[in-house]
Amino acid sequence: MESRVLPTNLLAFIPLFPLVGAAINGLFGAHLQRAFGKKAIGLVGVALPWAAFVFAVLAVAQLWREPEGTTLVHRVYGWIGVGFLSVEVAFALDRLSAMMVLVVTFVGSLIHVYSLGYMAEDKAFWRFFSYLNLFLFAMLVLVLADNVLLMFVGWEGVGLCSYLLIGFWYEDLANARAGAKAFVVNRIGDFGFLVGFFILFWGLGGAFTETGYHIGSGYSLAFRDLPALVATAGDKTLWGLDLFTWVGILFFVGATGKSAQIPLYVWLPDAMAGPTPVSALIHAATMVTAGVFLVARMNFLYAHSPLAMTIVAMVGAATALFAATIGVFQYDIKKVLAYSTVSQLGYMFVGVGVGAFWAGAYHLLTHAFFKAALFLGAGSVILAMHHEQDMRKMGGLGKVMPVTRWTYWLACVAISGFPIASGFFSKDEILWQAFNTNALLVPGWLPWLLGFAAAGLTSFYMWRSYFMTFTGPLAKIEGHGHGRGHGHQDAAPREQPAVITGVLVVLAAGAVLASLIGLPMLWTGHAPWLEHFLAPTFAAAEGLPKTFTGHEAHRLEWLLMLASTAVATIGLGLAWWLYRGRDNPVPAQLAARFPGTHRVVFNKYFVDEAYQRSFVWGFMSTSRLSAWFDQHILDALVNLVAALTRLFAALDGLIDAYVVDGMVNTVGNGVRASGRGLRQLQTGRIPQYLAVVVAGAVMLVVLARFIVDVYT
Amino acid sequence: MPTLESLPHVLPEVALAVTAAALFVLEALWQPRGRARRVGFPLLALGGLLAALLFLVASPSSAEPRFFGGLLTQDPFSTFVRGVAIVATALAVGLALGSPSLPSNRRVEYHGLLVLLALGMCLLSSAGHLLMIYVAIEIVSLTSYLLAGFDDRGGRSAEAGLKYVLFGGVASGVMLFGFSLLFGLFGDLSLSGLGQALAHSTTLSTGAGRWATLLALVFVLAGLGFKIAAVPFHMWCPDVYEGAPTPFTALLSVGPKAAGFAVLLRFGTGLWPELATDAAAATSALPWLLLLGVMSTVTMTVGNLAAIWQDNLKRLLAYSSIAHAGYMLMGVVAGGREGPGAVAVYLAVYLIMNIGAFAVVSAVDRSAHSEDIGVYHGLGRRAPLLALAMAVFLLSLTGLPPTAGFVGKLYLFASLIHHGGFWYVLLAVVGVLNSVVSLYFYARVLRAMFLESAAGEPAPVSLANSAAALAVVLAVPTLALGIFWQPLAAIANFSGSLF
Amino acid sequence: MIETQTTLLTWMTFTPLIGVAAIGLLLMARPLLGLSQRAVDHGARLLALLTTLPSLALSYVMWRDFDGAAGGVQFVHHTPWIRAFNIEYFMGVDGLSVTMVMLTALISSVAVIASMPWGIARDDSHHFSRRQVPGYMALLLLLETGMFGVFCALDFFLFYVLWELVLLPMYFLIGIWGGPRREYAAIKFFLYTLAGSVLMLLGMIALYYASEPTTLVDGTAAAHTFNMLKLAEQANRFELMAPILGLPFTKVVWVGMFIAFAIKVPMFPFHTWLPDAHVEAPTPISVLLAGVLLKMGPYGMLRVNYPILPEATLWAQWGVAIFGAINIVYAAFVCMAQKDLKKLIAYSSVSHMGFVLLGMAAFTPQGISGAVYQMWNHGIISPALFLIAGVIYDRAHHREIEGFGGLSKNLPEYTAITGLAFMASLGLPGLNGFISEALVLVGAFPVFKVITIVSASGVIITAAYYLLTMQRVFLGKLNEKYAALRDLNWRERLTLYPLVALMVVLGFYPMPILDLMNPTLHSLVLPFAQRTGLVTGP
Amino acid sequence: MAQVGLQHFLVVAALLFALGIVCVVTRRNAVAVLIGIELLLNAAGINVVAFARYGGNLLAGSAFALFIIALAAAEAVVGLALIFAIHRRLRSVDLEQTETLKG
Repeated sequence: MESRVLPTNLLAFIPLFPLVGAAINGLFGAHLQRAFGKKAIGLVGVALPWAAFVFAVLAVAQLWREPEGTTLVHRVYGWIGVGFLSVEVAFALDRLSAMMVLVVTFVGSLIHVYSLGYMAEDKAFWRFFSYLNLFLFAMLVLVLADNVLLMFVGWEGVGLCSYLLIGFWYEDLANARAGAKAFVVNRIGDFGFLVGFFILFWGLGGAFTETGYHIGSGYSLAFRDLPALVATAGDKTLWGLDLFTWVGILFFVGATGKSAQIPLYVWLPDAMAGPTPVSALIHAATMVTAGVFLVARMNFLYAHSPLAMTIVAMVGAATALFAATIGVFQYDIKKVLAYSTVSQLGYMFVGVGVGAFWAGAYHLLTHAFFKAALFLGAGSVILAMHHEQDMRKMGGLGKVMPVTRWTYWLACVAISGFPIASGFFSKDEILWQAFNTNALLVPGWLPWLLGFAAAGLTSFYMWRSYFMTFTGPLAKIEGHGHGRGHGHQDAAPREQPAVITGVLVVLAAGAVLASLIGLPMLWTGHAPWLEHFLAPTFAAAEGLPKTFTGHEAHRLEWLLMLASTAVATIGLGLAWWLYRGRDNPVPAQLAARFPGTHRVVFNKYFVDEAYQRSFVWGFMSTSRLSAWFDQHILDALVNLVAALTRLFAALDGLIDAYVVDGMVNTVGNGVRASGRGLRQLQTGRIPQYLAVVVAGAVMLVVLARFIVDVYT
Repeated sequence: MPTLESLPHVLPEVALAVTAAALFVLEALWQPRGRARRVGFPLLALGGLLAALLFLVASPSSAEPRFFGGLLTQDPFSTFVRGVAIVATALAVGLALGSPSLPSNRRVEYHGLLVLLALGMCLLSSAGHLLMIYVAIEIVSLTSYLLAGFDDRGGRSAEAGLKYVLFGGVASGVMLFGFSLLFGLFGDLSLSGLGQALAHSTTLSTGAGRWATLLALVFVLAGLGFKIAAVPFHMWCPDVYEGAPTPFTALLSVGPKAAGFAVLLRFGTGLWPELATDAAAATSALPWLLLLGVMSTVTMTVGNLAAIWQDNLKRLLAYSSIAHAGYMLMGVVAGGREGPGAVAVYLAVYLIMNIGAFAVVSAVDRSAHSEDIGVYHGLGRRAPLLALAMAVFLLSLTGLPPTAGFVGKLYLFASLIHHGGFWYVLLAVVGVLNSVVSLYFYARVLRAMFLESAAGEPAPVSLANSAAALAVVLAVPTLALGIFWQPLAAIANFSGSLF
Repeated sequence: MIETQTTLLTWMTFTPLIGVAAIGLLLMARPLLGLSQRAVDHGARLLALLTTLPSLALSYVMWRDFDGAAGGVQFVHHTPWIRAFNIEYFMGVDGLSVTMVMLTALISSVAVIASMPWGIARDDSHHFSRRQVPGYMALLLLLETGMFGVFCALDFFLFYVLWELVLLPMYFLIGIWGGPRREYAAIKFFLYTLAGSVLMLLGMIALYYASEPTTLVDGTAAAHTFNMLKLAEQANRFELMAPILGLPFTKVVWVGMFIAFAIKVPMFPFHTWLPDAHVEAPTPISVLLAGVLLKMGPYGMLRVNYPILPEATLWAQWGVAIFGAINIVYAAFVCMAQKDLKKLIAYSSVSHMGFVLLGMAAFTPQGISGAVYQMWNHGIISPALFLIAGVIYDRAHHREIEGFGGLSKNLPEYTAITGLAFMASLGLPGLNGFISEALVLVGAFPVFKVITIVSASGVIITAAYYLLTMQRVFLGKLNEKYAALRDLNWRERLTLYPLVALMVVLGFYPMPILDLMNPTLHSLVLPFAQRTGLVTGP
Repeated sequence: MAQVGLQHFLVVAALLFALGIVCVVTRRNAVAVLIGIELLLNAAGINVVAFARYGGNLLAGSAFALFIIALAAAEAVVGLALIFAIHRRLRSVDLEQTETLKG
């Protein structure tokens, strides 16, 4: 498949629109809001993302018309040019980014609309839309970036926006802390990304040989040039591992930060401190999938490195199961969804990790819809409950909030993997591909088994949240709220306005309809449409070995599909039995029966606490130790030199009654005391002076004698 | 050159002698009162000094540098140092105008002694004979003793004089003993004769001879070290500086020191003539140079460290002048043409900045009647011009560019580094580190003047006196010579040679 | 060799000195004209502005006319000065110094504006901007001349004189107008830097006597030279010199010079003067100290150590890199534990200057350009940070990080600016700090793998301490004690906005600066790169 | 009895010198110290004369010795004058008391 590059002038506008929105609302928002009200803010904040969506559609349409393998490239200007490193601000649209850009702009714009309703009561309306637009800008830069460095701009940019939005209600210090935690944990991942980038740059830059360091010709950091360049540098090794493996693993470290995988997932549950649209957009639909996108982007690296693939797949699978187990025990509806997101991201990594890049991307897409729907549905519930998030205090809301209920129901169907909705197709494809892969260092059934178990748990905890929220007796609203200006006077929960429910409907529809582009070959007889669409981008995946082929493979795939449906049904059934109507005493009994297990899992395996006691403690101790060292050793050394100087002065017998201020911080008193004893030389008494003269002369004679002996 | 033909070459000395005699005679015969007394005698002294300076500048050049049968040796270096001595004396005369530290009824004596001192310094700087060295040192010393004890307002001055005379007496006694040993060992009293004898002598090959020579050299060094206030012969210095009348202290810190350096250099080049041309070749002078090197190191270190603790400005400057003697010793050690050249430049610079600093001390003393650092608090606000001048002097003494002091240090370090040997570079390193230490106490004064405010109601500092005027005037060349120092380079060029 | 001469740099450098003279005249004229204290103060402020802004304008002209692609030394003003030591007055800029000169002009202007008392409460007569204004302004201008001169001087002696000239005003500016422990901080700064510069003096003299005969600009013969360009041409000769103190000549001289410059950088373990100096210095002085004075250190290394003593530079390569990494990581850790906002920023300067050392040591084009660009960026960011610290200090009269809280509620503009500056400092992509740090790391990695990775971990620590600070000062419940604080005033805007704008613009479009310096810097490190086997061929 | 030779003079001079040193270092009385100084000067004088007599350069040595005697007298005069001045003030010539200037 030949690749070709088509220049265009369209792409830069896609990120530009939200940037303009962010700038307008950020710089003048406060004034605008005062002068024209929130409508003006909302208009700017919502219209520009939609404009970005329109341009995205136009650009994708243009790409559509071109033969496959085409990349649209928009070169804006030369960004950094130093030596043979030359980086442009340039945007590129290939089929992977086409999918991403549509998802991001569409879901993003929808959530902007939703936010009009959700944030309507907030005083800092302008700030919220400014941040949200800025996020969209950064995300689009990430998705559209033509090269690794520009992608990193988007990569960190979304991290920044995430920080800002998590801590949006900064007056509660816990929110601010959650934001900072997210940023710092992300930075740990970014450190991996950066080191990966160094190795990539070094690897591409040339090689040390006997004759020197040879710079590769045709040097470029653009994604479309990388596969060919990397192939030539493939034999390079560093500390025993080859280039692909290093870069692959290190970029995945970056991905674990951004996409909340073990061990860096800890920030995501805390990130739920942000407003719910933020959780939906950033911490479910778009930003957190950036890691998956990165791995998919760099598929040509992973396809060459079984070790890197294995790590990605196994970490993904482990995270999927691990987070699912935590999700089972959460009572905060957003926390349930947060762990669910972590878990679903794990699936995506399994997908890209086993070489089924398109499946990972597909799950990314379906997840964007159903998880956004779930979060926004939860947001709707939270609004109705006046910012109550504890599911134990909810119940029976299905009667009063039909739209929310049924969209949530649809999304639950999708996520738990029933064959009518999109989640089934994407997840099942991943599980099947995992089972069938032979490209890892571990047998394919291992990640499959973990993912399979997680699927059952997913079904259980999602339906648990559904039943706890929407069935049973109608909840009473306790009169507290968080005092954020949501001064509803009526006490009963009720359905939210159309600006919110409309978005829910669209997303739920998307969650179902997205299945159309991923119907498996088993059902339709030809490869899924999306697989075909993305194939040019994932050319590297084609040659990866499979365990089963042909008829045997088909039979197994059917079998696994049935198994998946069965396990989802079991999960649903359990949740139905335990939580429907909210009157079954068994959950409480179980918790009482196994207090230890319950405690450990309910407290998320104490991972946060363990991190706090190990890494954070070590970090802060190092910091304190360094500061102490600086102040008490290094600075004191300087003072010691000064003190020694003074000591010599004292030996000369000339110490003053008081210590000259300044340099003496540490040894002053000691020197002073010893100095008094020694200050007897310049006493003012002449005989003594004369004695010094004589003694000095004698010393000089001895010295001279010594010198003469040595030198003559 | 025999006696009569020599006379035209010592006209400056003659002028000084005549002036001194005139002052004493007039005092004895005429005893004027009032204005003539206050102004006339200083003017007469200044006139004599000026005449001497003119004679010096106009002195005929001579192919033969030795006069009076070798008693005096005149070379560019000695000419320069004589100039420094005369100018320093003139400045001291100026500084003394209206100074409260001098009893008004004995002003004439003061000026007469000053001119006599100048004469001694001139003779000392060109002495080429042990006898002449001794006589000149005694002239300088005796007048200095008297001048140090001149202030009869309190006990301090007399105490200073007594200490000075006893210490000086011992020093010159020891030196004289050294001279006698040299005379015995090498059978000559003139430096050139000693040099020749030393070059051919077998004395140094015997153990006893070596001991005796060393003893003699160290004894001589004691006397000369006393004059330049080098450790360990410096003990008198802080006490005498503090006790003596400030105008005289200013002169004492420069003039005798300059003459002492002249004779020290001449002594070295006299005994080891190759020191004057190629210091590296003077292997036989190695013990002498190493002694001086050690002395230099110890002197600047002790001077600087001790100065850290001083609260009396005069005492602080005394230790500072000890340290500066150490710096200048570096130039003596470097030898060759560059060493004396560097010493000459440093002397010129030191003359300006040190007398300038003492002028400020004197000016403040006239208002505040104290030299304690406490009275300098807030001087930057009370007398900005004076404080600014003091700042310039202090920074120059530290050796910071763009002041003349930096140029002086530059010459000294350059002379050592150009030489390049291990010990030379080590000495230079010690020298620069000492400059850093010296900053500490000079900055104390800066801090007092600018960073701290005066406690209570301090006496206003008057600028309308000769000391303040002199300080401000001297600050100008201190700064100007730091920015454009071609004139100093000319000095170095001129006075680099000793015969 | 160089035909055309221009006095542009001379005018730029010494225009502030005219201001000093004018302020002096004003003071002398005060009794004659019967001016009030207020009038004199205002006059001094006006004169400072009037002599600083022309320098800024001249630096703009210089930037406009500087031919970055051509490289080499431009805007030369070259004439004999003191023939005794073959000293010349030799001013000129190349790609290395042109950025530093621009930085000096910019930051000096910012500092002068920041020294105005606009917006300071009238009753706050102890504020540094109201105390002894003429003296303050005169010293500030003197400092400015020194800084310009250091970056323009191409004669070593001239360089040295101007280098030392910077010390004095700084001493007084910290010592007189500083905080409670100002005297301690001032003398510490003075002693530290003087100790360094005397080593430079010895090294300079040694180089002078080691140089071979050449000619002055007017054609007269000179046995030795202080001309830095000529010294660089004679670099090979220094290898042949007799040892100093029993050690190889070039290495001894190199180490002496390096320590002198490292103290200014400041490099671990010579950095302890910096926190004290910064904490005590008034805001504009901190701005100058961090923005310009620290740059003199690495500038000196690149101007002296690199071209004149290349063999020793190669020898010390790893040492420099290791110290760079220590600076980055160690200082970042120290930052975490700081309670005083200004001290934190001071230590963050130490950390960020570590990148300069690391980038320099790599000898790669990316490394060196990154290093100098980092100097420039740090020169933009850290002044902004110190101004920010000054804003809060002017209002609350303390800087304890723990003492605030929730300030963003009533100081939104200030919060936004602070956030942006913090982000730029922690290397957020899209802002200028990122570009230089990334260039340094990218350039250093092929040479020092482990060291670079260790250094890169600094980004995590940096993020942690800035966010922690952000959180403690600005987020959370508003501390009611500070409910009455007002947001930025116009003076603060005037100083902060240009810097913040530059952070953004130069993050997205760094080429105007990079283009200026690339050719010069790359030809500077190319010989090293060839020697280390990093590059073969062009 | 051996003839008196150079060594004898030198031994006497050295003894005188040593006595002078001991005197100036140990005595607290200013006049005594002054006397010690005279001993030092005279030790040198004896040396010079002896060397002149035995070394052959009689004229130079003798002249030097005369100068030494003259200047020793001058120094003693100045010293005594200053001692008088101190005595007027302190009523004592004890050097242990002359310690206003110190440190």
